[in-house]
Amino acid sequence: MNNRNIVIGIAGSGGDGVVSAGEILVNAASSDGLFVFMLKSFGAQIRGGECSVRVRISDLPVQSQGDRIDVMVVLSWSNFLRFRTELLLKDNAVILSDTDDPMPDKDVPLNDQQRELWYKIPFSKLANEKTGSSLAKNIVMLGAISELFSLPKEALNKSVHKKFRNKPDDIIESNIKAMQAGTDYVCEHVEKKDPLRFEYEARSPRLVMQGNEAVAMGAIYAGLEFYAGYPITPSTEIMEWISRYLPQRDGITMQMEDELASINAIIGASFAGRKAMTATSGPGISLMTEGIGLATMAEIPIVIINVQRGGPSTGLPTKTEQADLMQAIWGSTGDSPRVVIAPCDVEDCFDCTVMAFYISEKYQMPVIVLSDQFIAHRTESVSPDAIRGTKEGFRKTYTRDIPNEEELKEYRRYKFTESGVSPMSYPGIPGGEYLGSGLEHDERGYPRGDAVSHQKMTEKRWKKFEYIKQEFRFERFYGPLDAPLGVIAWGSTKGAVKEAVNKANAMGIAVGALVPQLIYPFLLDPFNEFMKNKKRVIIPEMSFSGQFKRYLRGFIRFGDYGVKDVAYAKAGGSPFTVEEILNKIIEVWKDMEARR
Amino acid sequence: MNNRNIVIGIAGSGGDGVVSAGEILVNAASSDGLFVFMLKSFGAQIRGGECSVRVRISDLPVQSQGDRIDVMVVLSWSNFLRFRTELLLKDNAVILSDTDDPMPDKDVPLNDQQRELWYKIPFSKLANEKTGSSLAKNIVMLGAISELFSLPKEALNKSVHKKFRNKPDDIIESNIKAMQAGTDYVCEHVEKKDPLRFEYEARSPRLVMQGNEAVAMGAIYAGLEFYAGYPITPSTEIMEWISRYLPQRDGITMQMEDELASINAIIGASFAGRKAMTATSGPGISLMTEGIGLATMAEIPIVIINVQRGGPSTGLPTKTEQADLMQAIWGSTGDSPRVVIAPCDVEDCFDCTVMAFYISEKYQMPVIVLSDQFIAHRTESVSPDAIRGTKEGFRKTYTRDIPNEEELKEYRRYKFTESGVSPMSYPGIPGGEYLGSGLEHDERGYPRGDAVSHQKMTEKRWKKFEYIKQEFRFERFYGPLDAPLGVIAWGSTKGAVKEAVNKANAMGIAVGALVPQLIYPFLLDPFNEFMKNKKRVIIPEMSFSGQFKRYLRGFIRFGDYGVKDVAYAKAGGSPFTVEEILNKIIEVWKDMEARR
Amino acid sequence: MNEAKKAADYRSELKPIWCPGCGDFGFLNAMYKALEELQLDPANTVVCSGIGCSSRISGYVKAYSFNGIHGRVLPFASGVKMSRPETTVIAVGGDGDGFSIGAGHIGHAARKNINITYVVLDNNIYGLTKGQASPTTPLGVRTKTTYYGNMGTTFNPVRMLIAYKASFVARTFSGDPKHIQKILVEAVRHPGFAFIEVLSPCVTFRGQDQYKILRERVRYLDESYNPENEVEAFDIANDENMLALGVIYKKIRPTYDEIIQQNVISKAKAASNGVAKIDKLLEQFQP
Amino acid sequence: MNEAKKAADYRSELKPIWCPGCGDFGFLNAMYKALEELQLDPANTVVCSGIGCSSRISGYVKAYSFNGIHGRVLPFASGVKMSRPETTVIAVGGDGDGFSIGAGHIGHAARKNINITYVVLDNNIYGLTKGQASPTTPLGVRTKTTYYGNMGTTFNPVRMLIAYKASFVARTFSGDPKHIQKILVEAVRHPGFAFIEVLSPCVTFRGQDQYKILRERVRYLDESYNPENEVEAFDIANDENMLALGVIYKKIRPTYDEIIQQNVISKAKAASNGVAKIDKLLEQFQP
Ligand SMILES: Cc1ncc(C[n+]2csc(CCOP(=O)(O)OP(=O)(O)O)c2C)c(N)n1
Ligand SMILES: Cc1ncc(C[n+]2csc(CCOP(=O)(O)OP(=O)(O)O)c2C)c(N)n1
Ligand code: SF4
Ligand code: SF4
Ligand SMILES: [Mg+2]
Ligand SMILES: [Mg+2]
Repeated sequence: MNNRNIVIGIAGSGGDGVVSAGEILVNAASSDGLFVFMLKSFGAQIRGGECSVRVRISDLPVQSQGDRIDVMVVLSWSNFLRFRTELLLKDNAVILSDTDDPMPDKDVPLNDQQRELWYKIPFSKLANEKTGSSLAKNIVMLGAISELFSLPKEALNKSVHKKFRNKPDDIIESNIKAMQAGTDYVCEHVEKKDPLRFEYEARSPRLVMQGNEAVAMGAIYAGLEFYAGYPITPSTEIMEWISRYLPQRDGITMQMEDELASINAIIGASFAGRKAMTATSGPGISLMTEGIGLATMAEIPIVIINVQRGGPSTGLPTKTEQADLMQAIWGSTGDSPRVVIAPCDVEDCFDCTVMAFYISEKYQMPVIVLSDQFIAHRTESVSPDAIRGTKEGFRKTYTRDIPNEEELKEYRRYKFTESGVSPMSYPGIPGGEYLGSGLEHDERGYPRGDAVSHQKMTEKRWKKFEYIKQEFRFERFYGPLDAPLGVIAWGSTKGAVKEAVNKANAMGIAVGALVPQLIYPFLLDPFNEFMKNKKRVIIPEMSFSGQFKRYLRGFIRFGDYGVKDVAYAKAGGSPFTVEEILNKIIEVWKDMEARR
Repeated sequence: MNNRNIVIGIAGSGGDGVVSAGEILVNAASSDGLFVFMLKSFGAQIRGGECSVRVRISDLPVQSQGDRIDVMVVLSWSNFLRFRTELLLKDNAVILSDTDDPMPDKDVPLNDQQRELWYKIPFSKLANEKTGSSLAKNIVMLGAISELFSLPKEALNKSVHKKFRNKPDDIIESNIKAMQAGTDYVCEHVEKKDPLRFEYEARSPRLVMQGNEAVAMGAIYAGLEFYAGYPITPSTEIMEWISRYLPQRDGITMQMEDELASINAIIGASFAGRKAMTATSGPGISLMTEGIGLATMAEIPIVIINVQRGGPSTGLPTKTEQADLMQAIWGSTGDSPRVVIAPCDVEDCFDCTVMAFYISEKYQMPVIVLSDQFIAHRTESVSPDAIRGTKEGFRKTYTRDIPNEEELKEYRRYKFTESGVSPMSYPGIPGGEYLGSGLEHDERGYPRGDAVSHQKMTEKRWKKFEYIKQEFRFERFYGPLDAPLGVIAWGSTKGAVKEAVNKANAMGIAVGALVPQLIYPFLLDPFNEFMKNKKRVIIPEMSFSGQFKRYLRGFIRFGDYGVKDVAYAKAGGSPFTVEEILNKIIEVWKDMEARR
Repeated sequence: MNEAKKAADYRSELKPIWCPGCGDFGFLNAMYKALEELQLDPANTVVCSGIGCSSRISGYVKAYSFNGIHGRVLPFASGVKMSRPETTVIAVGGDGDGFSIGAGHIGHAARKNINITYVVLDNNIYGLTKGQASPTTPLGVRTKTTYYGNMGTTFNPVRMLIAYKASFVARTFSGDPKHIQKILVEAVRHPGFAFIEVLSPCVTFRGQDQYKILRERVRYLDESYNPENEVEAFDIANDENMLALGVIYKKIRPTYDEIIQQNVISKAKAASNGVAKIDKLLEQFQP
Repeated sequence: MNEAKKAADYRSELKPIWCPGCGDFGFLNAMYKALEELQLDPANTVVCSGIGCSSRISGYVKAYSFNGIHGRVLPFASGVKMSRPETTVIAVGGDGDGFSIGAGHIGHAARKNINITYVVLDNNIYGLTKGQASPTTPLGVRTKTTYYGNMGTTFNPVRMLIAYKASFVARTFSGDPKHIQKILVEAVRHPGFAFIEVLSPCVTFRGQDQYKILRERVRYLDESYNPENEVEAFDIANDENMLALGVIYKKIRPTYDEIIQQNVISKAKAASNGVAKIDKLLEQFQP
C-alpha cells in the first residue's frame, strides 16, 4: 500500500526534541512542495513537561490535522500517556519507540495489531554513539522513519543543515551522522512488518507559516505603522514578530502596561494618521471593549486581532475555542458598530488582516479579526504566491484619504455624508484641527447631548455597514450549492467541515457547506443562495452555548426558507475532527431519509 | 372640565429652584396618596445652565411621564427654549411666566391657543417682597398654580415645611408667606381663562423614590454586606445612598480606584462569604467584563447593577438608552453564563435587586440588573406595602448554604451535581479550604487544561440555567393575551407600552403586550403563551441596532408561530412616548386590516 | 504659520461650561498665553484629555484635540507622540482621571520618558460626577461618597512622580496664571515626560474658600533651588502643609522616541540592510 | 486548630510545575515555614494571586486560596480583608502582574493601609508567557518583545511603594529562604499594608546565572538601620546597584478596617440609633 498522505505523531518530554523533529519534518516536506499541517501540544509546565506534535504530510492539499495517526513515535512512554485523549491512533498504526525506554505494564492504549506493528529502535544509544549525547535521538529517529516510510531523505538532510546553520560545522556533521545511523539501523536490523510507504511528486517549495505569523505578515503587507500590545497567550507571537520586523520598516512597536493602554495607544496613533493595530486574547479583549467603543464613537480606524482561547476568564490559555463571537460583535456598550472578520486557516490569516486594514482605514472604524489558537499555533504550508500577492482574491490596501481644500474650509470632521464616512484629517494638516470625542457630538466634534443629534450620528455610524456589505463577499461554498443538507461554519472549523463534506459527497450524501469570512455586518446574499433547496442546516461550532447559531438566527429566519437549524455546539479545548463532523452529517442525513 | 390627571412642566435656569419646586409638588401629591411621576432634565453644565422638570400627578396609577404638557411654567424663557424638543405642549396647554421675564420675539414654539391661555405673574417681585430675595420665586409659583388648578394646598404647605425643616423658623415662615402671596395674587389679579381643574380623592400617603434609591433599598433588604464601586453617571446615587446607610447595618462600602478594582473587590468579598454588589454604567461595565467572566468561572455570587446611558463610549452620560442588552448577555469572552434581569419602573428596581441577590447567591453566579437612566433618575410614588414586603410577588431572600460535614470530608468546591450548584465554603469554615480559580479546573479547583474537563465543567456552569428558569416567571402581560397584534418590550419601555396598549384597546384595536423581567436565560413559556394567535409582533426598543429583536430571534423562531416581527428600534436620548408606540400600533393594525 | 499667533487664536469655538469661578478657567487662560509664548502651530499640536470637568479643556483649544475616555489619556498621548514625534502633545486630566482610574499609566509614561506634557488639574474631588472623594481629597472631608468623612491616607502626586523617575515634576496653582504660564512653557520645552500638578479649586464641591486656603498653603521655590537632586526633591514633596510651587524635580535624559529611533529602528534597519521588502520578510518562512 | 501545625501541613495536594531551579520554589518553601512559625489557621488564611508563574502559588498552599485574573489580586484581597478582617490575607504576584497591568492598584491599597501582605516575586521578566520584558527587566536585555534590547528606564518598586505611603516596605531574595521567612513573618504581623519585593530568578528566561549575579548585588541592612525615616528609606531604595535586603521602611498607622470600624461604622450606627431596620430606612422616602 502506497500512501499519498501520512500522519505522524511524536511524543516525549520537553527535552526530547519533539518540536525540533516536527519542524525538520515539516520543512523537509515543504521544500519538496508537499502540503503540511502540524499541531503542537504542551503540558502546563514552562520547561520539561510533556510535549507532542502531529505532522500531516500530503501530496494533495490538506484541510485538517488528520483525525488518526498512521505512525506514532514514542520518545518517552510516560509522556506519551499524557496525550492519550489527544493522539488517537489508527487501528493499524505503526509504533516506534526507544529500545531503552520500557513500556509501562498497564494502561497503554495499544491494540494487538498495533503491538504487532511496533519497532523498537535504540534512538538514545545511537545518538550517544554518534554525537556523544542522547540529545540527538530525535534526529536518529528522523533517519529511521525516513527509511521506514520513504520520507524525502534528501530534503530532510537539507532541513537538518538549516536547523543547525548557526552551529559549528562539527555539530552539523555529527547530527547528519546521527540521522544516517537511524537509517542504517533500520536497513540492517529492522524487518519491515507494515505496508506503509509514502509516495509523492516533488514540486517547487512551499512556505511554512503559523497563523500568528501570517497575521503579522498581513499587517505589514497592509502597511502597518504602529503596533501597541501586551503579551498574552496564544497571541503573543504576533507582537514578537512585529517587534522585530516592523522597525525595519520605520514602524513603532510599543509594549504597553496593559490592554487598556494598548487599545488607547493605537487609537492615539491612528488619530495621528498611522495604520495601527493590536493583538490579544480572551482576558485582554475584555479589557479593550471600552476602547473599541471609543474608536467607534470617535470614528478612528483600528485593527484588533483576537486569537481566541478557551474561556471564560483565564480559562484554557493554550487551547482553542470559538466562544468570543458574540463578544466581538456586541462587546461594547451602546450601539457600537464594528466589523468582525474570521480567518479559517493560516493563509486566510494573511488575507483577513489585509482586509481588516482596508475596511478600518476606509470606513474609519474598528475591525476585529477573530482568529483562534488552533489556527494561530499550527504550522501549515502556504503557497508563496498566495502571500506575495499574485494569488487571485483580496489584496487591496487602502491609504487614508485626507480632506481636500474645499473640505478644510469650515472643516467638519464628522460631516454627514451619503456613506457615513467623513473627511478625516490628522496632525500635520493645517486647517484640519478638530475635536475627536467619545462623547456624542455634532459634525464639528463638539459635545451634544440631545436625542436628535444622537439619532442622526448613530445613523451615520451605522450607514457605513451598507457600503461595507457591497464591497465584500468572501464566503466559501463547498460541495453542491443546491444540496438539501447544509453545514454552516465559521473560522477554524472550516478545515474539518470541508474535508467531511467532501467525504460525505463521495459517500453519496448530498451536502454543501457555507463558511463566511466577513462575519459582521451580516451579509444576507450568500445565505439566500445557500438556503435554496435546503431542508436542514447543521451549525457546528466550538461554543457550548451555540453563539454562532444564535447570531445567525438573529439575522436570518431559517423558518422562512423551510429550513431546520441543527445545533452542533461543543465546548472548545480540542478542535473538531473530520470524523465528528462527518458522523453528524450522516446522522442528520439518515434522519432526513427516514422522514422522507 | 375636571382632570384626574395633570402634567406640569417647569423650566428655568439652575438657580431658579426648578427641581425644588418639582420635589415639593411631588411630595405634596404623594402625601395625599396621589400617583406621581417626575422627570428632571439638565444641561451639560454642573452649575447654572438650563434645567427642567415634568411632573405628572394623577388620581389613577400612572405608567409614563405623560407625553404632552398641560401646564407649562416658564421661570426663564431663554432656558425654556433649550428644552424645545423635550417639552412638548398640548395644543391647549396653559402657560405661566414671570411678568418680569420678557418673552423673546421669535422662535417661541407657542401656538395662538397657548398664547391665549397665558398668565403672567410677578413671581420674582412677589418673592422679593415676601422674603427679601427672588430665590423664593419657585415657591410663589407653587402658590399660584395650586390656586389656579386646585392642587392640594394643605399638602403643599406641609411639603414646604418639610423641605425647609433644617432651616430657621423665619425662613420657613417667609416661604409659606411667599406661597400664600402666589395664591393671593391669582385670587386677586388673575382671571382664569382655561378650564383646567385637578380633582382627586385623598388616600393614605405613598412613598416617593427614584430608581437608584429603590435599587439601593432592594440591596439592603436582600442583605447586602459589601459594596465596592466607582462613581459614574447615572448610577452614582446608588453608591452614595449605600455609603451612607449600609454602615448603619455593619456593612462596608469601598470607593475603589476604578471599575476593575470594584468588580474584583466584590468578588473577594463574596469569596469571603459576604453578599456583595457594585453599580455602574456604560464605560464602567465595559471595564467589568473580565471580572464578570471570572465570577462565572470561579462560581462566585455577585450582583452588578448597570444603569444604562446613551452610548457607545462616553456617549450621552445623562440620557437613557437600552443598548447594553447584548453586552450584558454576551459581554465576556468564552461561554460565560450570567443572569440578566431588567426592572421596568421604580418599584421594580427594588424587586429586581432582591431577585438578583436571590439568584446569584443560590446559583453562585453573576447577576446583572439592567436599569437605565430613565428609571434611575425619575421620581415615582410607590406603595409603602410594595417595599415593606407585604405586596404579593417576589420577596425571597437567600442565605448562602454552607457545606455540611459530609461535604467537607474530601471537600470538592466544584463538585458535579444534578443542578450544577456545588457546596460553597468561605474563610472561617475549617475543612472548607479550596482553590478558587479563573482557570478551567477540576472539582477541587485545581487547574485542568484538557478538553474533556472543560466540556464537563462548562456543562456544569450552564446547567444552573435550567433550574433558574424553573424558579422564575415574572413577565407581565397587558391587554388581551390572545390578540392578533402584540408588543414585546423590556425594561423602561414598559410604561409607554402599557399605556399605549390600554389606549389602543380602548380604541378597538386588539393588541396585547409582553414585558419579561428575567431577560436571560431565555424563558420560552411566556412567549409560547403570548404567541398563540399572534400575527404580528412589534418590538419597540431604544436601541438603534435592534438588539432586543436580534436577541429574541436567537431564541424564538417567530416563523414557527406564523408571526412577523416588526422592529421599532430607535436610538436613545429620550424615552418613547405613549403617542409614538400608539401610532406604531395603529400603523401596523391598519396594515393588518388592509391585508385581511 | 506666517504671522505670530495671539493667545486668542488658540481659542476654539466651544464655550466653556465650567461653573463660574472654577479653577480650570485660570489654567485655560494661562494655557492660551503659554501657547502664544511658545508660538505653537495648531496643526502640529495635540491637546488630549480623559473625562472630567478638567478634561473638557481639549474642546476649548484650537488644535488637534481629543476627548477620550476616563483615565486613558496617557496611553492615547503616547500613541500620538511615538507615531508622530514632531507634534507637541499636551495631555490634561483631573485628579480622579489621573490618580484614580488612570493610576496605572502614569508610572509607565514617566519611566519611558515619553516626550509629552501631562497636566493634572487637581481639585481634590470628582467634579463632573458632582462631588465624590478623589485620591487627593483631604482626610475627614464629607463628600457624596464619604458621608462620615473621607478616610484613608491621600496620595502625594509629586512624590509619586519623582519615584516614577519622571524627568520633570512641577506644581503650580490656578490662582496664579502667570506662574502656570511660566511652568507650562518650561514643561513643553522640556525634552521628556513633564508632569505638572495644578492646584485648581472646584468652587462647587470644595467651596469658594479654596483659593484662600490654598494661597495660605503654597510657597514658591526660589531661584536658588536646584531641582536636580532626587532625594531633596522627594523631601520637599513630603511637605504637605506648605505646598512648594515651581519645578520640583528635573533631569534631562533621552526621550523614548529618541531611544527607539537610535536603539531600535536604526539597529533594525542595519540588520535588514535597508528597508525590508515583503519578499525579504518572506524569506524566513522558506523551508 | 489544636495541634501545632508543621510546614508540611500548609502544602496543598497540587504539585508545583515550575521549572527546576525556579526562584519561586525558594519563596514557597520559606512561606511554608513562615506559616508554621506564625501558626496560621488555614481556615482563616487567604492566599490569593493574579496570573503568572509566580501566581500559581495560591494553588500550592493549603488555605482559602484564589487564583484570580491578571493584575487584580490587590482589589480581590482588599475585598476579602475588608469584609472579613479576622482573616490573614497574603497576596502574591509577579512583576508583570503587579507593576505592569496591576500598577494602578498598588498605590491605593497602600495609601488606604489595607491590612494585607503583598508579595511580588520579581524575576524581571514575564515567565508564564515565555519571556517578554517586564517593567523591571534591565535596560538593554534582549527578550522576546525587545529583540533589539530592552528600552526605557525601569521601575524601582521599593521607591514607588515608599512614595505611595505603604506602611511596610521590604526586599528579600529567593536565594536566602531564611531571610524570606523572617521578613514574611514580620510582614504578616505588621498591622497594615506590607509590601515585599522578592528577587526571584527565572532560570528559564533570565538565565541560570541570576542567582550569582544577584548574590553579588545584594546587601543586608544591619540591625542598626532605623526604617522609620522616609527620606532615608527613599535614598536607600535609590541604590539600584547594591540592592538593600531587609525592612527598608516601616511606620505603624491605623489600618483601613480599623478606620472604617471606628470612623464610619460606629458613627453611622450612632446616627441611626442602633442597627437600622428596613422600616427606619424607608422613612426618608415618606413624602
Ligand atoms: C470608566 C469610567 N468610570 C467612571 C466614569 C465617570 N466619571 C466621569 S469623570 C469622573 C471623575 C471626575 O473627576 P476628576 O478626574 O478629578 O475630574 P474633575 O471633574 O474633578 O475635573 C468620573 C468618575 C467614566 N466616565 N468612565
Ligand atoms: C488581561 C491579561 N493580559 C495578559 C495576560 C497574559 N499573561 C499571563 S501572565 C503574564 C505576565 C507574567 O509575568 P509576571 O506577572 O511577572 O509573572 P511570572 O510569570 O514572571 O512569575 C501575562 C502577560 C493575561 N492572563 N491576562
Ligand atoms: S464642578 Fe467644580 S471642577 Fe467642575 S466646573 Fe464646577 S467648579 Fe469646576
Ligand atoms: S519560566 Fe521562569 S518564572 Fe516560570 S517557572 Fe520557569 S523559571 Fe520560574
Ligand atoms: Mg478632580
Ligand atoms: Mg515576572
